[in-house]
Amino acid sequence: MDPRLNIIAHRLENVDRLIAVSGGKGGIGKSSVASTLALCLSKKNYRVGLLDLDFYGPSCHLILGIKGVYPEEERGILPPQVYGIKFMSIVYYAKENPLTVRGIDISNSIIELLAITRWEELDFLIIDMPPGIGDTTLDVIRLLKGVEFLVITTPSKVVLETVKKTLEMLKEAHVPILGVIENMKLNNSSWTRQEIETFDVKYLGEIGFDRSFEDFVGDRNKLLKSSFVEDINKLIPNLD
Amino acid sequence: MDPRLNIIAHRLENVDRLIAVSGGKGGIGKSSVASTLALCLSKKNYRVGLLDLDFYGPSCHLILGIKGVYPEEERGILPPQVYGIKFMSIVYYAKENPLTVRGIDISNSIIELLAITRWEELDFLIIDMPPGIGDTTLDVIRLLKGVEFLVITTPSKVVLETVKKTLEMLKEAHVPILGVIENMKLNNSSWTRQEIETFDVKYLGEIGFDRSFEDFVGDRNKLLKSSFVEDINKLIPNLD
Amino acid sequence: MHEWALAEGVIDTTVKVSREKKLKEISRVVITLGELQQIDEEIFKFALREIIKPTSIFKKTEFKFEKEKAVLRCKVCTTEWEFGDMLCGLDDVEVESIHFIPEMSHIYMKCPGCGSRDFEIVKGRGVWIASIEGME
Amino acid sequence: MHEWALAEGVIDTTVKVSREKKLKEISRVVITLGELQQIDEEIFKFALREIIKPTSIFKKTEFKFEKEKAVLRCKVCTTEWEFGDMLCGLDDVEVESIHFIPEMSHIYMKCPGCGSRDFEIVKGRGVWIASIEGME
Ligand SMILES: Nc1ncnc2c1ncn2[C@@H]1O[C@H](COP(=O)(O)OP(=O)(O)O)[C@@H](O)[C@H]1O
Ligand SMILES: Nc1ncnc2c1ncn2[C@@H]1O[C@H](COP(=O)(O)OP(=O)(O)O)[C@@H](O)[C@H]1O
Ligand SMILES: [Mg+2]
Ligand SMILES: [Mg+2]
Ligand SMILES: [Mg+2]
Ligand SMILES: [Mg+2]
Ligand code: NI
Ligand code: NI
Ligand SMILES: [Zn+2]
Ligand SMILES: [Zn+2]
Repeated sequence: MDPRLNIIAHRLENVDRLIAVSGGKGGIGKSSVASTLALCLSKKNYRVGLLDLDFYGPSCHLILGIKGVYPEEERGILPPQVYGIKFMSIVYYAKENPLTVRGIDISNSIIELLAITRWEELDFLIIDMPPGIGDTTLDVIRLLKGVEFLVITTPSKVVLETVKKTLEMLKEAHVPILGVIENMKLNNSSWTRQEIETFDVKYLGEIGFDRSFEDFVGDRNKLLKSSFVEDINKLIPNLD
Repeated sequence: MDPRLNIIAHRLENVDRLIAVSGGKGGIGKSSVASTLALCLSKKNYRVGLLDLDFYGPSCHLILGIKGVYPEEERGILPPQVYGIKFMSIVYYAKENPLTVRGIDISNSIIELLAITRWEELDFLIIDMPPGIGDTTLDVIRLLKGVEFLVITTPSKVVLETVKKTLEMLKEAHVPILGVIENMKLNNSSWTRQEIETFDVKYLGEIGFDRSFEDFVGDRNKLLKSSFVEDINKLIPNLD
Repeated sequence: MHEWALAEGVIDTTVKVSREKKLKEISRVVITLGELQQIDEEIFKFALREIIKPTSIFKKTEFKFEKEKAVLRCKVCTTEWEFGDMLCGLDDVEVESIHFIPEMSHIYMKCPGCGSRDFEIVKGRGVWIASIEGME
Repeated sequence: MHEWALAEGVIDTTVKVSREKKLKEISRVVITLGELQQIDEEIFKFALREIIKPTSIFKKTEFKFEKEKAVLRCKVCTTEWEFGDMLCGLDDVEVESIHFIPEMSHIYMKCPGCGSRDFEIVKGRGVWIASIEGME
């Protein structure tokens, strides 16, 4: 018997809301939204955790400019608090190295991390998901009871086709879907909104394409003044 | 003993060049480049195959507008030829459904597909890779002897950080890297080129951000007139 | 007749093993046919016979087939079930997809305990070489 | 002392099993400690004792530990090797990363046969409950 599976629910029992930022597709802004959302919620004085589960391409620490911190070891591990956010990422252990592992190892690493991390009391735990709907998505669904999915898309047809697969999969598994955010919006087309609504999923709103977003990456103070953050702040009331 | 592993090399013995279009990161244009590259090579009268190995988000059929075809069953399976391209994708079997499977199942599906697909004589087999460096990447490296990697990146810092991990992993495994293409270029910054060259990897050139690319998706004739195709054609001589 | 391609895999692997072990004759190859892939034993035997024709090490080879029931186990609720019990619920196109790529079963089947598609193929997936015997 | 968190997992799982099987007393729990994770048996035992204090079903429980060597197998060339043989080549930071997340071994180890990092952890990964015995 695996002693880890059973303890995971206890580790999260004092977390009010678990939000997995997903979409199935890569490069749609999952990490940008997850990181910025955590930052904005923390600014609003919520108790926030951020868990980066993209083990092949961890990005949250890059976007928020987090470095030089490491979890404390105390009856498990305590995520360091940065900008008011309890931050957990595989980079603590993998450093800058590529993780040359298969799905089964990803799954085992996630289970280990969830079993030993003590989040304590949180209003929100934001989980940055990798692309795909493989081991990480399946483990989050089976192990994190009560998790809600926040799905990101872009105005692209190619992207939406994959995002739809994720929505279908989540609906079929009866996983709560908070709704869909349309990121990198360049014009006023309502095509994505219509497509999403025929899916009977809530369209939460949009985030404009922010040409200067990349310049703000790694600098929390600049990020906080970006139009990206402005857009995220407008969306937060829709998350209820 | 697995009877499939040993036959894969024979299935590919008459394929001159195996090119895996990769990058580790999602949404950087791997599928766009792979599909368009196959199209351009076929236009130049090369014998070309295109294998979509992104099983969670197969996209090549969407980009090229391929539908209504299915492999023929003859001592294995023969990929249908579309626009002169022998095209193989999991969509023949999964249809429009999400594939709710783990890495081990992805690995087994890929091995099966490689074992039964008869490519016959080809000058190029272009392989569209999924994001990440997990099961698919590891299987392509271990099973497709002689495979060369064509790595895509964008001008983004966040993207390059993950792409670098892929480059490191490939170099360390002594897998030939054809070079790096910088996609979605918006300005003239030479930052990416410099970063790539410090890595001792060839910078093959750039593809501009093509605002109308999405309008051409699914329409081969329009695609062929796009600036994206123009840029790809300029890069082809660098692939030698 | 995509069975042919897998039969080639069996022959090819056997030839490779015969070289490694310096076997001059192959007396027996035991092949497991996992239920999930729904391989036709007669077609498979026919393909094997056709493929080996020119190769001398197979002159006296017996090909023995063992069928293995397909067992699936749910990763969420640990329920185990057999593919055979579900087969009647699948249409021809679905069975054919699974015949080509057994993992496609995840699209067309769910755990009978909890409805999840997150299950493992414990055994009975497809074609497997259980053993190769021969003389030096 | 991150061992504590895993010890909680053992106790929690045992309590769950005792409820499911309606056990009033747990007589023995056999715990496998896989070599890869480098768990300190004394620390683990201490943590177990501390955690169970208030719980009556553990009054007479014997915790038995079994160490399991870590075996790795290369997916490329099938070479098998033991973690122990490589341990001396690793520095403290590397061993600590593996101690927290055993899969980090893929970063710090390669197949001794072919140099690949594409290997499986066949056994000896980490903490595992081999058996739970008790009385109704
Ligand atoms: N609204 C936006 N405007 C401009 N660039 C964006 C926006 N959202 C994301 N990006 C950029 O897109 C790329 C992918 O974003 P990322 O958050 O890493 O996506 P994912 O996590 O889905 O792979 C990054 O280069 C990021 O800077
Ligand atoms: N050069 C480009 N100009 C404009 N859009 C592009 C360009 N390359 C790719 N895209 C768009 O970017 C998105 C991701 O491309 P895709 O090829 O699916 O990436 P990947 O396969 O790496 O996930 C798609 O919406 C595609 O239309
Ligand atoms: Mg609460
Ligand atoms: Mg990301
Ligand atoms: Mg040739
Ligand atoms: Mg793609
Ligand atoms: Ni067939
Ligand atoms: Ni410890
Ligand atoms: Zn189930
Ligand atoms: Zn090896």
